Amino acid sequence: MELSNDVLMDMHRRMVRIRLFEEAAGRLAEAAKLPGFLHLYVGQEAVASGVCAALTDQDQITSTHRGHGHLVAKGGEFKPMMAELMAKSTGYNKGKGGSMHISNLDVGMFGANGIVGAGAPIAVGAGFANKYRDDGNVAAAFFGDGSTNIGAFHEAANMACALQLPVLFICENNEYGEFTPRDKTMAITDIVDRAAGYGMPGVIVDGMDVVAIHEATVEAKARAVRGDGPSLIEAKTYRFYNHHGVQNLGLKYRTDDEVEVWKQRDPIFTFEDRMIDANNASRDDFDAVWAELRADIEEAIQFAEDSPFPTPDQILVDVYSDTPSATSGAAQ
Amino acid sequence: MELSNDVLMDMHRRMVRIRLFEEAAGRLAEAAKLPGFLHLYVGQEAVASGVCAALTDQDQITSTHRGHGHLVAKGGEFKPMMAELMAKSTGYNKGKGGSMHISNLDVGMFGANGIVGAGAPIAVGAGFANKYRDDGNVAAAFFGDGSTNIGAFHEAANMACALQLPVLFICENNEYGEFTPRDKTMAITDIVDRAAGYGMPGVIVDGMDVVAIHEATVEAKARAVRGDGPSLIEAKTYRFYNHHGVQNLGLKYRTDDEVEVWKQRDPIFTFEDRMIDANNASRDDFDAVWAELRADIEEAIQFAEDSPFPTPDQILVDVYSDTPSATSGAAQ
Amino acid sequence: MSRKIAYVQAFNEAVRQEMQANDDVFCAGEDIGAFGGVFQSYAGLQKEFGERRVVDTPISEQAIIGLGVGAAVAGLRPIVDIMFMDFIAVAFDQIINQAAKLKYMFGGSATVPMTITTGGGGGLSAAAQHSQSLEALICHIPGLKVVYPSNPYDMKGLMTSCIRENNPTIMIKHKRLLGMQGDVPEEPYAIPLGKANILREGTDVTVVSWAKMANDSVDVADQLASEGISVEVIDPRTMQPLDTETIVASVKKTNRVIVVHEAVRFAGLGAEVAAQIQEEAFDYLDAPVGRVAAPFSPVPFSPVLEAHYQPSPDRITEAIRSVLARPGA
Amino acid sequence: MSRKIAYVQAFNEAVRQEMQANDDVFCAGEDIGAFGGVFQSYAGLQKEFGERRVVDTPISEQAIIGLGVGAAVAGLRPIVDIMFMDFIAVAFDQIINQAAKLKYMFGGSATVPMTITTGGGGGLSAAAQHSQSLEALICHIPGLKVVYPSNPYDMKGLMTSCIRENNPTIMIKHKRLLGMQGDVPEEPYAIPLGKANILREGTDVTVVSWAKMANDSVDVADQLASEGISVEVIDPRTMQPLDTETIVASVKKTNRVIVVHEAVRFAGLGAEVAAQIQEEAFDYLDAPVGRVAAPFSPVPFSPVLEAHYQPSPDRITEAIRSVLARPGA
Ligand SMILES: Cc1ncc(C[n+]2csc(CCOP(=O)(O)OP(=O)(O)O)c2C)c(N)n1
Ligand SMILES: Cc1ncc(C[n+]2csc(CCOP(=O)(O)OP(=O)(O)O)c2C)c(N)n1
Ligand SMILES: [Mg+2]
Ligand SMILES: [Mg+2]
Repeated sequence: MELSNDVLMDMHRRMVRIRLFEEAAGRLAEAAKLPGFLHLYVGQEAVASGVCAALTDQDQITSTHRGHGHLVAKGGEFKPMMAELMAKSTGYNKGKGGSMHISNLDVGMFGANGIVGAGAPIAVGAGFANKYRDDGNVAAAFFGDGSTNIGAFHEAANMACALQLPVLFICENNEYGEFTPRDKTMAITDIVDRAAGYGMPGVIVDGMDVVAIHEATVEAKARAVRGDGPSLIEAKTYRFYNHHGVQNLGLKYRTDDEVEVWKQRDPIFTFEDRMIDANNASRDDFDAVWAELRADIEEAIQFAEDSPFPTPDQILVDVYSDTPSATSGAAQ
Repeated sequence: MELSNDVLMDMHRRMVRIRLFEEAAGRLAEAAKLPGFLHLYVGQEAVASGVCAALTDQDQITSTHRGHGHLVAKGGEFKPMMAELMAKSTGYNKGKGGSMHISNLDVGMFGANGIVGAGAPIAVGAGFANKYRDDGNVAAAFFGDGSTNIGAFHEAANMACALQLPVLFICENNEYGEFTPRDKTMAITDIVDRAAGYGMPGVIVDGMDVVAIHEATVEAKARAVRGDGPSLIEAKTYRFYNHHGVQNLGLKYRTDDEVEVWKQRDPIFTFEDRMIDANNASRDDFDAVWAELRADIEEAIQFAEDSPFPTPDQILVDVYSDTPSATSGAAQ
Repeated sequence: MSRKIAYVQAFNEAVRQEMQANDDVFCAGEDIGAFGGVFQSYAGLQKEFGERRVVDTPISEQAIIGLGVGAAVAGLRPIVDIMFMDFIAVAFDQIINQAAKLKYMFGGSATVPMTITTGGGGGLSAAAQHSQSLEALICHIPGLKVVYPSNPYDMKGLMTSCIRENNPTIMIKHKRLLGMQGDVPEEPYAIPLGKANILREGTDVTVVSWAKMANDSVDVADQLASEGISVEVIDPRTMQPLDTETIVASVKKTNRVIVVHEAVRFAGLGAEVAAQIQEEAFDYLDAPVGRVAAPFSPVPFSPVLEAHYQPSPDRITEAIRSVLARPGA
Repeated sequence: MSRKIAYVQAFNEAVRQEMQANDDVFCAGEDIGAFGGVFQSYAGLQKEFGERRVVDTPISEQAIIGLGVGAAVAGLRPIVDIMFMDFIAVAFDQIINQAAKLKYMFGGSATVPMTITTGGGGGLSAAAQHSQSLEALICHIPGLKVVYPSNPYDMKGLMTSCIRENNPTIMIKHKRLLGMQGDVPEEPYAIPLGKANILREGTDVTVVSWAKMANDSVDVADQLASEGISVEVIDPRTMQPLDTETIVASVKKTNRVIVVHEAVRFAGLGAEVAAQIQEEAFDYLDAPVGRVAAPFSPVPFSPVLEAHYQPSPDRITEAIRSVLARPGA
């Protein structure tokens, strides 16, 4: 597959946007400016970027607790995202969802999810709608290695295959579920070994290589659009920060060496090097991208900080589609 | 593997006991003498018999909605079983469980189960206890093809493999889940394709051949006892009667031809023929077994019919281990 | 035009008519396609609408609900079936943490117009895992609406409303009412969710009851009428949101009330009804709000036990007499 | 000997001491081994007891509970952990249809001596799926016992009882109390399940409340004491079975009562408490049983919203004043 420079630079931009958003979120969390839990995507940028560059706004994705990266990659804007993390009313979710539920339907992002595995069945539903309307769209479910041990993943994978739905299963295998290494929780090494049990093709890709991920996604999408059903893509990747937050809090569950080895394979820097080596772009080109996006982030932080918190009268709004005025039993 | 005549005749006896029990239950149900639902095991006798002949009373099994066959094979007695089906106080479950929950811990039978897939995680727990006590026992989970689509099965299979527990996964693939054929609900033909996804060996056996099933079980048990973890055995089999009850109620979801072809492969009659052909037993030997067990069944039916129903004062008994005398809020 | 049809046919007709009216409506569930569902609720629909719109699914309740959630957010109007109400437990996360909360968590940007259908209630000797009345659990979850009709007319009108509703609703069919006959108009009609129905007017005591128990309560009321006791029977029909207004108005008139339901008493919906009544009509009550419900045990298999387990007309009568026995204010 | 330790340490100590005393006791759950659990509830236990007895599991809540059920029936005494209470939904079938009912369905022949531990409650801006108080759901299920301690002393004694109990129990740790310090004896001790604790005696009004809200209610009571209002605060500690006797005795003394809990009001446990009080102390009540609870919405993320969502000392105070405002009998 020959990718144009536009596509390559677009994927780079997505990765840098994620990196900058996540680093900023990490800093803000450490400054106690972000309430709640924060699961950073740093290190895994190539996966969301490579996948989402193959999708349109009409294609849907579902995500996980580690969801900002996916939303940024799908086209989410910094301002309403940062505002959401800061629990402001200008956030995508009006401050009601936060990091673990961040979503934006305009770009087809069906939500981060606080329940491991729960996004996959929802992606199956979106994929069902696509097939039902025969509109050529596909739904992609992002999920971690650990989540493939939960029932919802299994049911979703099987149902998508049984109904031959246009669904892409994207496993981000970062070798840990929270603080527990993969080999404690499964007897296999490659998640892709599960694909045959559902009757779909499975492929392992280098999760630090945005191009490899993109190519695999393009192929899987073509297959889905043809009506040949789902595929499983396993991206071998790594998160550079802690399970949640930034620091490991002194509780070591992986060695510094291991982290260091993976950091050497930083998906953004290695991509830039390859592009420069191949004379597809210059250092200056990349510096310009970083500079531009850094300014965007600063602006977004400012926007979020300046935004108001939601007011208490919003608590009962949007529970139901037509918020019940006063079902006497229900209202407080 | 060379099986002794004792083992062969023992397995035959288990099969005939199941057949007679189930046929009797079917007749009683049609005569409206059995309340509730009834899922008959007729046609699948070789599976439970071949497996359970490889197990001891200390080995545990979990079962499904189609559970009498498993309990008979594990050594359940006709009288308390028939009494349970008739909802009598002399039943194994004192009339509180019935067909769908029939159980007997003395022979290691951890219960039929009304929830598809729910038995497998419980078998994992029993297997855990075996390993914990290092007592050399194994736990076997019986389940249908359809149940491998539910999350609980997946979690159980993975956990047993991750913890390397002495658990046998016995899939009875009868090609239907209720009234829906397998190919509507999964894109694979062989359930055994799922084994690799958990990291355990899987083997397909002829589910109408008690010897083949037995041999596979002996091997899987040896592996489990050695500490090498679980195995999946897929028995290709068929149920001769309807999903529940006996008749198809005019709602055809499989052809008469298909049923007929499978009936030609009746696990008991083909076994008897082979035994006679090999001069391991005579027609008379088998006739004697049938006659003896027929008498047992009649006796059991009589016992059940003569038994009293539980009395209403039993409703609140055995909800808790020490039935609360009068927690004012809880008692009715 | 009205004619007599069964409760389950009323359900079926509501689904069929809404499917005819709107291509966005589809059904999915176990055995609902060629077979029409184990209760025949979906009979004939796959024949009429094809496999695209009436989908047989794997035994995967979590994915069945997820299918509904995802398709609903994507713009369809799914009807997804969970065979027995007891099995909602298998899909409970998708129901209470996903379907119910998604709109709110998204700050209102999504709508989840899906209907979950299921069979509830006991009386079939179906034992502990196929007989439960779990409505209290789902009524405790903000974001869901819960409907439990007591007769064919309400069934059709309420099911129609569920399908048209822009929120996740759970339609519970009582298994013992499937064959109940009643007058049902042929043309489509909707009964608004959240409006109770006064099944029988009376002045001495109010009975709040739903599904099969509502019918049993009416029978008891008829019985007691011959003794000169006038019983008002209110069927909330929708359990969430609950039409407290109608209930409280009745209690203010009768000053005495009992709640009757099949679920166990402890933390059952009767508790909420009782709590609200005493909050809103404290000064009108001449006796404590009575509750008739199941004892605190799983549903026993033996029909002999189950007959005593379920609230019987005798126990309803007794409870009515007991609240009447108290001297008035 | 007593010393001050934290609520989470009291939990940990109970587990450790029971594990020391009985080899049948083991623990299993996500990240509880090497890491000690996300709340550090299981800190140090794997180091002391090894991987055989403190087991890291896959992210498989159904199998985690099933592991407990099967091992318990096979004779062990499992402690199985569900990280956040919201996740009980994922394993709900194993909890309510298997663990809870198995003994009964088996006609009493099995015992299921297992403890499910989990973290409940809000106040951490953890949003809709990590903040819920779902005790009403599990208290509605016969066969389960449910415990929700409000302080370190109760935590140790109740957790010890849970482990020794021959029925499936659910021990809820309130996430906002984990660091709460209190006097806790070093030696093992058991507090019987089903016995309420009178946290503060009073004569004018009774407050029934548990977990974090029990502490907040005591604070409010202290506050009101300065105004000459005497508030009795009762912490049931065990939610199932509920010690109605102690509650009713108090209400018969004070004639006024409110229930305070973090869960949403509708079909929350406060409804059951209110229903029982009006049943058993009808003639003693000078005011309707008041309820202070969360509004009917999912838990909002924004701390600004959550602060108003959770019952505040102000709202508790207001509710007390409101039941006191009614003229006495
Ligand atoms: C049902 C459920 N169980 C447990 C958790 C707690 N939890 C949150 S993230 C996580 C680990 C997920 O691992 P993985 O799927 O590999 O994703 P990663 O964090 O590595 O991106 C766990 C156990 C949860 N949120 N939901
Ligand atoms: C969770 C759940 N979903 C659905 C059912 C209804 N049901 C009972 S048996 C059955 C089919 C099971 O198929 P399979 O596992 O192949 O077993 P078989 O009946 O063929 O022996 C279904 C769907 C159930 N009991 N539990
Ligand atoms: Mg991971
Ligand atoms: Mg089958």
